[in-house]
Amino acid sequence: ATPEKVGEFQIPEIQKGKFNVAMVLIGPHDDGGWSQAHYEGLLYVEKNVPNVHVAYIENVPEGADSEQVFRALSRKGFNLIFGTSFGFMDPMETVASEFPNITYIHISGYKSNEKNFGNLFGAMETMKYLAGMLAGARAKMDGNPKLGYMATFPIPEELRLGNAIALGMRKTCPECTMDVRWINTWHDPVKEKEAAASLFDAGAQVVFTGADTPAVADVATEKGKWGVTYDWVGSCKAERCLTAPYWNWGPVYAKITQGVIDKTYKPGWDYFDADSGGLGLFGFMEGQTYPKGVAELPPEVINEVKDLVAKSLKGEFTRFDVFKGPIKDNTGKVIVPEGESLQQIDLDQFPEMGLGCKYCMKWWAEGITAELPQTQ
Amino acid sequence: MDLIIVLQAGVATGTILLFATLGEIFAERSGVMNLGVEGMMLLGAMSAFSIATRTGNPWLGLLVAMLAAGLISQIHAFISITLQADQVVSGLSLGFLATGLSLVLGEGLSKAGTITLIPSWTVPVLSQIPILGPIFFTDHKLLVYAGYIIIPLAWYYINHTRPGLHLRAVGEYPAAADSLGVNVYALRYLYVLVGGVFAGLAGATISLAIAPGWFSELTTAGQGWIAIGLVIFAQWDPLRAAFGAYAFGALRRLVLDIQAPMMLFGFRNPFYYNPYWGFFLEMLPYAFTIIVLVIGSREAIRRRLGAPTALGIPYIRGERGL
Amino acid sequence: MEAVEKSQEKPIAVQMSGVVKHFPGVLANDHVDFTLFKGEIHALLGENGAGKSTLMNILAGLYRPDAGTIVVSGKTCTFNSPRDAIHAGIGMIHQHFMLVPSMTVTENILLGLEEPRFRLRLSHYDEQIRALGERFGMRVDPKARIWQLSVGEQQRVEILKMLYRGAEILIMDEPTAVLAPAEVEELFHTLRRMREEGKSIIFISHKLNEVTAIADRVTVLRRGKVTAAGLPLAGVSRAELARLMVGREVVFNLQKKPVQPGEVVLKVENLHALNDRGLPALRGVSFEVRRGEIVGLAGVAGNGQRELAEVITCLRKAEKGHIWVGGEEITNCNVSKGIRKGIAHIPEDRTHVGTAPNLSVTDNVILKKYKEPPIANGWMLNQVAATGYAEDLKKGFEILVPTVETPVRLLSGGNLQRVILAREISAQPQLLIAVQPTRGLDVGAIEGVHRLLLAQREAGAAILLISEELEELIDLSDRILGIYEGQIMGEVTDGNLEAIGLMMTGTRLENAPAVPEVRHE
Amino acid sequence: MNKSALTRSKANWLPFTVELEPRLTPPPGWFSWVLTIGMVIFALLIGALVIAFAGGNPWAAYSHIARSSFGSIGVLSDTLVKAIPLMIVGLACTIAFRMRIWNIGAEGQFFLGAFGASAVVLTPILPADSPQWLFILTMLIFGMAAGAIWGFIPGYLKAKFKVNEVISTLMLNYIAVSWNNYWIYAVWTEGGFQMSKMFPRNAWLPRLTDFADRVPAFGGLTVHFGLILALIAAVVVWLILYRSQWGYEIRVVGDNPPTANYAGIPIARNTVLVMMLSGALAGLAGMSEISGVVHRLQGAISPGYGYTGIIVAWLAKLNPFAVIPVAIFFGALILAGREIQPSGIPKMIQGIILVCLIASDFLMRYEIRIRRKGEA
Ligand SMILES: Nc1ncnc2c1ncn2[C@@H]1O[C@H](COP(=O)(O)OP(=O)(O)OP(=O)(O)O)[C@@H](O)[C@H]1O
Ligand SMILES: Nc1ncnc2c1ncn2[C@@H]1O[C@H](COP(=O)(O)OP(=O)(O)OP(=O)(O)O)[C@@H](O)[C@H]1O
Ligand SMILES: [Mg+2]
Ligand SMILES: [Mg+2]
Repeated sequence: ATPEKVGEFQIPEIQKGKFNVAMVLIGPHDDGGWSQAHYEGLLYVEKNVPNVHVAYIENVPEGADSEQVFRALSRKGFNLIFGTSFGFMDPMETVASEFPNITYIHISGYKSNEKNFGNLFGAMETMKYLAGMLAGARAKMDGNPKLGYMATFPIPEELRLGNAIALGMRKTCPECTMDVRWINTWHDPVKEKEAAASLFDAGAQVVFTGADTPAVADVATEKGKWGVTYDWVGSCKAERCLTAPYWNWGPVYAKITQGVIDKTYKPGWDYFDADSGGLGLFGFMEGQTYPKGVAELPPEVINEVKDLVAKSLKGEFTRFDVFKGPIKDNTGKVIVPEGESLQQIDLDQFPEMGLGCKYCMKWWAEGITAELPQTQ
Repeated sequence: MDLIIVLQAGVATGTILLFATLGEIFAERSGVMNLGVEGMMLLGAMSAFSIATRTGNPWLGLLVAMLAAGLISQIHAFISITLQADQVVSGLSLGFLATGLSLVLGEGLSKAGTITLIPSWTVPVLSQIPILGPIFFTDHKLLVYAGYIIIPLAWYYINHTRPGLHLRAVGEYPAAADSLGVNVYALRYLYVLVGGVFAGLAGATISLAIAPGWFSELTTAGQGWIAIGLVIFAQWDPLRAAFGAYAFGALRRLVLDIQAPMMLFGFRNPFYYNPYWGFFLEMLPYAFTIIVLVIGSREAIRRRLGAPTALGIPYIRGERGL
Repeated sequence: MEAVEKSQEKPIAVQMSGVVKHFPGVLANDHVDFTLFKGEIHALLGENGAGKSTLMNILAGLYRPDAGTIVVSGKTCTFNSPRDAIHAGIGMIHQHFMLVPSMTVTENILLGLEEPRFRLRLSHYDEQIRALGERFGMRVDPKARIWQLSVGEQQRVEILKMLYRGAEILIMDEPTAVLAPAEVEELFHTLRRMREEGKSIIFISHKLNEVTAIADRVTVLRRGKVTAAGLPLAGVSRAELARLMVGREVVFNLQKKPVQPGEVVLKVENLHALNDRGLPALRGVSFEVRRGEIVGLAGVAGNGQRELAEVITCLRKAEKGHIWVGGEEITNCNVSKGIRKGIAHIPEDRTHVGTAPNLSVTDNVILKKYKEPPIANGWMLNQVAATGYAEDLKKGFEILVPTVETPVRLLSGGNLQRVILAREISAQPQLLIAVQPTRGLDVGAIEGVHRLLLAQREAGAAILLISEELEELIDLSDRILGIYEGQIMGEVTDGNLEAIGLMMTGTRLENAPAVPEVRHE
Repeated sequence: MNKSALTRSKANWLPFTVELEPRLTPPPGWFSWVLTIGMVIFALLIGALVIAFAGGNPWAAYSHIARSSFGSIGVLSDTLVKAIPLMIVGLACTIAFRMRIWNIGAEGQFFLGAFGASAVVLTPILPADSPQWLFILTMLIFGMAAGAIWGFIPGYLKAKFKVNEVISTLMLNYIAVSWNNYWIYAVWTEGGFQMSKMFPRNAWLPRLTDFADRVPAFGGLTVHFGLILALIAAVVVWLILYRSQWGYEIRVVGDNPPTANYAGIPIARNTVLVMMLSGALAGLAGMSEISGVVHRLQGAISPGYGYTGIIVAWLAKLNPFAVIPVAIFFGALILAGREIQPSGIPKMIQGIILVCLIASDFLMRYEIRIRRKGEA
């Protein structure tokens, strides 16, 4: 592998006469995961939407710094600004109120103002569920029915994705269990490696990451186990990378950008499913071949996953199918009774957030050997 | 949670700290404190990874890392030894410079993908020793073993060789060394260089062995600063430095592993029920370093073990005494 | 070598000619010629700042001369570093010992050598060093660490260091300044022994009696110039030497008005204190100083003078005993209370203690006044008043400095001393402790300082003058006490040199206050 | 430096020798500033070389930095927002450095200040509907007190046990971060995220933009009342250092401790007090940042203000008023630098400026003499 040419820096500026799109990234644009996936989505927009100019700012910490960055981009006159981390939400909301003519799209939050500040996220839980099925099968086949989940922060999103993995795992390997480590960061490759090692050393056969980089697969390769990377289609390069549920932001972004240009886009709260083309499971999408770890699995598992992928792309298998009753938590309590399914608000709320979820995302699914995170 | 695994991982990650700390011990023993360790490590990590991706040869990367960090350390040497500027400020600014330089030159490197790493090895016979075998001799990177060899060598060098004698003298009482023809300036330059080379090695250890890759500032994540604290913790002694480095490394891992078991020594594990208690664990090494400082400050101990007397003081020939 | 010894024409060991050395603002050596014969003890005499140390630092390779040549044993040498000088057989024992306190004797001696090549087998060398010491009659424990040794022992280590290197030429910079008389005797013994072995020794001192006691020949420097080159000491009078050193007759005749001593200002009773190394430095000192008198304290450096001054000014803790100033007990008070009680202190080491080098003259003169109005103004500092005060002192004490905002590190030694004197004296103290007030000053400056001290005496201050310069003590003091190993040896009121000498060497005069055996605490 | 040591390297073939001599008279007052500015320019030139080497256009980069930090009222306001914490931390370092206490711990004291101020809102110490002035005053007191405590520890250890403050303050920085993290993650977390809930408006320092309804031109100008606090702090520090007896003591102790001792100035007490004041100021910076900019407690509140403040203080030559422009300069570098991708450039330029300035200090103490050979 040869690295990209050293240097070559850019400064975000608008180009007169074009539709200017800017993106604010929490990590480096080439982190091999979350930020890179967004960055490539941005490049997709530039290529596929006519007369668009794009720019980005990387390594922007959440909080006050980001507010200033959003404001600076707004002052420069960008027409559409994406912010790709949860913590950018409040700053974006603030800046959006100051620049009513600019559209702001926040990724992975829940706020919107219905005017120029919209929110966007996708049902990654579907892909995590499918990856969980593969991982369960793999662990079972390797004779070590243990998974590990390297989670970032104890927020509904991470619980939701963890639970989706566990549900998938139980589907193919009912005796499997899953261990959890909190690393309290989205992006810290060294810490990610240590946490992955900690999970492997504690006995896990397949480890999922909730964080931004493919560190987990590197560690898996060293340890001769399996890692499931995340976020970016290119993240599953390591020899022992089992698969990667990933984002494919390009089409979604292009659609929104076109919508903003045509003034047809109504900023609100968008949550896309796989049928939007925004989600992927590495090895199962068009033009991809199964990674080694998947190819060795029993054909019936592969076929089952393949089927579900196809269904999900058609919109027949969605997040509500993943979280369909009966679901038990790891204390044996029934969370969702037979015949019911979690609602959207249950998927991304804790009870203490006070937004009126019924079942809420504060439980660990059966098979997860960890305490519930303590919040408040 | 398996304590042996924690310790084994501690030895691996501790090797990073070990190299950085040893380097700083050499520099400080000669009387020059270099607060730029973090930056030099980063430069080392970056150049090692960069060379390894370009050439496919991690050993070459290691070499270049040591050279690069050594080279940049000489800026600090020049400013603090020849220009007699304050070592604290000079070291800090070297840190800024080296960090910035690594970020600029390392741009685009993180995409480089997987590279050939420094290989691991299990020592044939020694790994069979109960407890010690798995901790110290099983499946470690070659650099970890290099650490084992360097520790006693460094100790022996400082305490039982002629160059070591000169090193100590230059840091304790440069005027005395100078009056006997020991070239104080040259030796200080040399040991600042040694410090830089070791810091580069530490950085390369991260990017080529322990946590391979280039992740900007997160690559070192403050370990250079910890190394500076460790020097004091170690009271400028390589053996204690080794102990400290491995212990710090183990603690880093412990904070993660201790989340796992439900019971700990027969008690409900508070770190399992509330992983955030780990933050207090994280404080421990730093608090402990301060405690060591307090204990070490007792005059009696200071006389024999403590900081090199001339640490931080520029030597100007012809000025009286110290 | 024996043959050479016996012949009348002694071979030349070192020949320095036309040596010039500039320091910024000073010409420390001005075309100095210096010849050292083999097998002689050659004294280098001169006032403070005459350039003795500089010349020897050049010979030892520490400084490079601006001009001049050095010929050692017939070979012209250029020394780039002390290493070269050591190779040429020249070893220097510095006034401030060049020993690493935390290392052992052996380690210190081996420092800087090419040998051993790498591995250091200390036990092997310990033996060699012990043997070498015995050969020259110097006992030291090679395994001891320097900080554990007494000053005398440390000096032996310094000498051994040079002997171990096979130094044929030994430079000793004021070796006796820190020694007790008994140790001086021991040192002289060693030096003679070395002379017998054919070594050449340069002995720096400004103490005439020592020079006459040990040296064969003498070279005198004054303000960087040679005033007497290689004068054989036999037949030279001390008065003559003194004239060569100072440049004129030393018949100082100060106009000392008779002043009636008034009430007791300082009373010290059975004072005990430790030195920095925790050893007893004062052992039952008792004396009094009255209004309007100068009491001199004579003694060889290191006999407790410094500690005494520090205890009285509250800088050092008294272990035992009492101090009264103006009738009030101030034993172990804090410094600022002492200052408020009107104790002024001219410290021994004016650059290290007594001034803040990077602060301005103004800031330095208000050091003890900044809390008093008008310079103090509530919690504030009245800068205008402070500057005015500094200007006044600058005029009154003739401090030569461009502005009072100049940092004092840029002042010459004499002017710096004037700053300190101005500060201390202008406080109109009831008690003035003056420690070596003229050290390092030139003759004119010395006279100025003396006048100021006498003026204080007339103004009614009680003055304790601690000095190693006997002439100064005799000229200024109304009474002279002798101190030896932390005890007062007696009192001389008539300037009797012989009696003072006796006290300084440890003989107790009849009028000495008895050391109370039973402590009444 | 002794001449012989420096001139040893002089080349023999040159027709002249270059010698360095210690200055016997202080250089004129303007010299230091001319030197500083000259060195900054020199450093920028070196930076330009590196930028060019890394594939960028130095001129574009610099003009961009200038434009995006001073180019309009809006960015000027942003620059000031960045400069405020630097000013206050710079002042904190100034006062400590004046006494030759190397307080490297401003970063930790900053965090503790933020913690103390947040505690007022989050514990809560004041009810959420308390008046703004009361909130701000209480947060000010708590923030400064918390910073002062964090300064007291190393101060006391230094005074009592002669513990090297460089190391102790450095270690306390890490402890402070962990301490804050504990509260953010475990106690004050909002929905599992590493940030507390947003402070009520009453606990915000007033910003220009808050008055936008009355003066529309203020819209989006986030420069806040902390600027006034910083200016007051500068005046106070100046008064202390140059006009008070205590400041005089600080300067004497800083210059020569034995002399201070000789003059009866209590060194130990002053060490503790100065560290506490320094800590309180750094705490004030934390409070001002929390209450003026971030409006919540979270992990990413400082991009190394504590360390940059050291540099600011040093470059301002420990002159409290000079701290203000230097902080603005660095604020501009941080602000505009943020927009340059890759993000390492501004850091590197800072480093080069620093190294040049510190090296140039030498010329304040020594003068260069060029002599023709043969001249005495
Ligand atoms: N580096 C220096 N810069 C300026 N002046 C110096 C320096 N070194 C020594 N001096 C001055 O040179 C003079 C002689 O110095 P030296 O150290 O030899 O004697 P001393 O210790 O002050 O006096 P004594 O030998 O009587 O105890 C003193 O006035 C001292 O202040
Ligand atoms: N390193 C130095 N830098 C500047 N000036 C110096 C230095 N060393 C000595 N001097 C000056 O040179 C002159 C000669 O000093 P030197 O130390 O040689 O005198 P000395 O005869 O040894 O005096 P003393 O009896 O005090 O030891 C003095 O005026 C002194 O201030
Ligand atoms: Mg002298
Ligand atoms: Mg001398």
